[in-house]
Amino acid sequence: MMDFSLEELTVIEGSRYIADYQSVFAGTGLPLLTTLLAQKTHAPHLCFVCETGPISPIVLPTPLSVSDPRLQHRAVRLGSLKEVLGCMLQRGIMDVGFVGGAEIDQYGNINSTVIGNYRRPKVRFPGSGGANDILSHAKRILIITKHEKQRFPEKCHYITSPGYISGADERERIGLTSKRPPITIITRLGIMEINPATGRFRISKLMPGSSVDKILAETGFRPEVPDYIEEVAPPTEFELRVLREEVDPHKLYMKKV
Amino acid sequence: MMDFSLEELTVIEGSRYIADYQSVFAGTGLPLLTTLLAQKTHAPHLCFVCETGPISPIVLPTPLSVSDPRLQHRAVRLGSLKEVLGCMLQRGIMDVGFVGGAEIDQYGNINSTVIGNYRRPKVRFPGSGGANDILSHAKRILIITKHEKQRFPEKCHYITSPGYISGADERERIGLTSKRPPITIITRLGIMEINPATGRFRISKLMPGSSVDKILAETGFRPEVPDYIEEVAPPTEFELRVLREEVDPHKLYMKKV
Amino acid sequence: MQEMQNGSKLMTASEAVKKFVPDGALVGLGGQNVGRCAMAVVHEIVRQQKKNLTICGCNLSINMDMLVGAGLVKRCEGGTGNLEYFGATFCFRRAIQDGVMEMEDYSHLAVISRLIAAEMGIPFMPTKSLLGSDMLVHQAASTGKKFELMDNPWSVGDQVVVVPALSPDVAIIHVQKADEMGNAVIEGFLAHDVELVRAAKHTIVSCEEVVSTDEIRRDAERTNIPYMYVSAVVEQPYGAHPTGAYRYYDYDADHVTQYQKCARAGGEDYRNYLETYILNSTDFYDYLDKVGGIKKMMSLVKNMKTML
Amino acid sequence: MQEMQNGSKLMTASEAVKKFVPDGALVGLGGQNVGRCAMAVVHEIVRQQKKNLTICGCNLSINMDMLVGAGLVKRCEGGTGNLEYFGATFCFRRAIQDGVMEMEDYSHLAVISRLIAAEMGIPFMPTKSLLGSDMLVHQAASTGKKFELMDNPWSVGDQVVVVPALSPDVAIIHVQKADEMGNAVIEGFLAHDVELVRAAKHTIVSCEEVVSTDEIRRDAERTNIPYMYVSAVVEQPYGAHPTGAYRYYDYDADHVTQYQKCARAGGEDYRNYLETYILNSTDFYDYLDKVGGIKKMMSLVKNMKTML
Repeated sequence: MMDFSLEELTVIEGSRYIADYQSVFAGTGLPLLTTLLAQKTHAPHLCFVCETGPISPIVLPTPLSVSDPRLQHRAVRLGSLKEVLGCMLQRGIMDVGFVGGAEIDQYGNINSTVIGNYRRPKVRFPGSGGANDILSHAKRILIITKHEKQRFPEKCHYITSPGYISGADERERIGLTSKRPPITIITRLGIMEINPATGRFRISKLMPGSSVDKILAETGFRPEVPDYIEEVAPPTEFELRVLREEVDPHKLYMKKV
Repeated sequence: MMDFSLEELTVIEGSRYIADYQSVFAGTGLPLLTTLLAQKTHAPHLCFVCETGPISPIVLPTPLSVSDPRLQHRAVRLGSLKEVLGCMLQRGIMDVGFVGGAEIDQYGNINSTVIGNYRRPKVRFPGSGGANDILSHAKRILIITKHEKQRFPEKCHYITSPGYISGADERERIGLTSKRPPITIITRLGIMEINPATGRFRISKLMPGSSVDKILAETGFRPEVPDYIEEVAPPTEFELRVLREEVDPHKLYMKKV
Repeated sequence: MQEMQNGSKLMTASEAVKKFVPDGALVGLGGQNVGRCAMAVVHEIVRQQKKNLTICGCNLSINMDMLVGAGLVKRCEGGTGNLEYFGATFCFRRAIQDGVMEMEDYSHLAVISRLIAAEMGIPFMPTKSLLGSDMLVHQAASTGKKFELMDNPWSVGDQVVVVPALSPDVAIIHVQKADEMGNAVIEGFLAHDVELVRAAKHTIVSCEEVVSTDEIRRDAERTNIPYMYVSAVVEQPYGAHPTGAYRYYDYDADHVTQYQKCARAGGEDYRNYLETYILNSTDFYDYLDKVGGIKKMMSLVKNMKTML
Repeated sequence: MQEMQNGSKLMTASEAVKKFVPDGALVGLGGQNVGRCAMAVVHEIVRQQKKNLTICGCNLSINMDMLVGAGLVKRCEGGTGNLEYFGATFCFRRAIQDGVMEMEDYSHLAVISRLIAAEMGIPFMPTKSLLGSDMLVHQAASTGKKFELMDNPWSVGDQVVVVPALSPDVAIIHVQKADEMGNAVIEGFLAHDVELVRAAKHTIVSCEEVVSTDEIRRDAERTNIPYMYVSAVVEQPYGAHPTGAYRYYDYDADHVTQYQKCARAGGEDYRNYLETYILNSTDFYDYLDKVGGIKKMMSLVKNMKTML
């Protein structure tokens, strides 16, 4: 068995949720690493787009920003926010979108705006950016994040980006473009996915060394727990080598999970 | 006194309604010649735009179409219909727009669509094109046309493009961008302009050899007739020379008025 | 939306029309007047006799007129049928006057607004055009809700028109350069082509030349249409003839005039035109030979070069 | 809208700010994160202490944070304040938490939609974003009607949000090339800059280099912004520093990190930053010398060249 860190496995597992030929909207950091890993392993034809405008760039290591020249390198089109957020995402042709957030609740709603009163918040976060647009319109949502109790409350203090809001049918009822997108959270403890029947998260996989109890202890809401939960497959040698040598050669992100 | 044709004088007189630094929307034919004449005489900095997308081209003689490469030559921007019709015209920054039409009524409404039943017309014309957009949004309208009785009915069979509709305040009432644009018709018989107090045409100038009676005889509606009507100033030698040698050197249009 | 196939989308015009232009399709046409109309693909639609088409666009030109003249169009939806200096679109005019084809009229900006709604994935788009015009009074028999008047919530008494998204089943455009993935570069005016393509469910791009994806990637700001909107790439030099392609060749005023003569006359004359130039041509190269071959094309290229 | 002055619009950043950025202005900022922010003009606003500004845009970055840190901003309206890898926009965060500045939140697409409404001359624009989010529940104290829910007239039960046009008093962007008329060429990503400029009442364009209008006319497809939208052209090499300009120079990660350290600390540290680098600099060249001069700039240029 190879040596690998759980940080590495979150990115490797994340990449497995991306299929070849899909369009993928990702910012920098782990989402970008995950996307690039998928592209360099099993999804060579995926179309990576970045909100500032680059479409299908040949990314150079390692971008620190969506405005980074490393993300613009050899794109087939250097376009605009309107083209990416409007003419792809809202248009309904974005297969996968990555988001993160300070709070993610049991329905997959995300808070990246404030804790406390909106007009005089206790803590101010960056705001939506494109996250609300991704949650509203992408066909599938991926979230790679730390597993901390306060990050997973029963209910977000503020909904920046709508998951299933308060139930399985809510997205459809209020008119969102993507009706029932799979939403998947990947952490060092395990994988949680929205149960389409309830609109709530359920545990779907355990990371090595984790357990349902560990997840429940570190999760503020109570995820659904199915009878059978499989374990996340360990990295292949190929996945690990590509991640370490090609995707994040300078270790700018992998230490940070 | 120089020799000149009335066709030539309509274009020369038309050019006098364009001031330097104005943005001018024109198709091909006499409107283009008029615009280019203004540019090459007293309005060197006017910004000519063409609906297909060219902005401020250095026009080569003689374009036969708004898609003509001669209209695209050395433009500062080769853009799109959206940019010209949306981001300039509807945006409210187009100073002058040229239109024509099969019928022009007493309120400056224009028909370029049908005579007869809309669904089974007696005569089908080309349709609006950008004309409805020009009449709706340009700050000033110029029309150079033949002077024929059936072209100037009391009421158009179909309003493709709104003039003052049925009175001075109608444009404002229905919410058009440009509230009270001057509308000027230039023909071989004379000039008629909208009276802003009534929204109806009144005769403002006579062409050489014309008279109020001649205009009334050739006009289907009854234009207002003020007490004093000046005569259109004859061409200067400079205007004539530029028109003949630079603007329409191959006489592709001047014979057609 | 079409797959994000990264592989080659290169095919012949015949294959592209077979695959992406079914009978009854809502077809969006790019180009304008005598510039950059996708004539090679239009010829193929005539040869394959695709029926009951609805044609949409801003300016509908010789490309539309030919499909109408061939009896393939039940309805047009757009801003104008018009060839300017070269006259009316005569088949279009006749078909409407004879009651064999419908036209639904919008202004050019209203059509653009409808395409923007579709490309942005929203159901409608506001405009301040059309107000006070009879385009809000009359409509074709088969049109459903053509528009809606709405109050501006930010200004009491201010009214706007909203027009519905227009999403063609297939957009057909001609460009100067494309790669085999479908990335496309337009030179000269854009007209409504970019919005049309992003609004459509599929797009056939014909091009003067196929370039490498490397070349596209070296100058990515110039890519007007990225590949995910494109279903088929057809390489056809002079593929816009008798209309022109900026920087490549001028339009062929002689042939446009010849077409217009036949279209104006209609009947036998027009059928002869269709048979001689389209139905009895094996492909667009065959047509190009008939309209003057290399000598003629070189003269159009030369005309263009003197203008650059 | 500004005059269609065809003559030279070249001026210094100081003149441009004096002329087009009054106290209380609604200022739209172009660029994003560490790319193509108009820092030279922002410095000048700080030096001239323009007050009570409202800043709008999609991603509001170090350009916004500096104006907030200098105490010049009463309100922001946009999608996010964020420097990604380099952390939060700390002055922005502190000002909101301390209640000395308002933020009105939209998603990036909602901001773009508002700019499209303004550039198109329509009062509002529909979007399917924001639905189900608290951006439709909470708003800043000084905001009027933030949005309206509307039924889609073409589909019973389908709801859309409409957001109002956003027309800044002045847009401030940095580009690679412009001519003295104001025609501007952007290289690399466009972010929201083109819509922002067309939506604004005036625009200040700073550029890496002024090129001749002849050069613009030779490659007119590359002009992103034609001159009629531009009021002032400021030539300032490295004018985006410490953010980057594609094909010209990389961003300066060291200086961004240094700025962030001061911004995070706030108080004395931040005042020192403003004094050292902006208030006590005579102009942007003076600042460039202080942050490393030619040697530093050449290293950023070299970094960029290895990536082309």
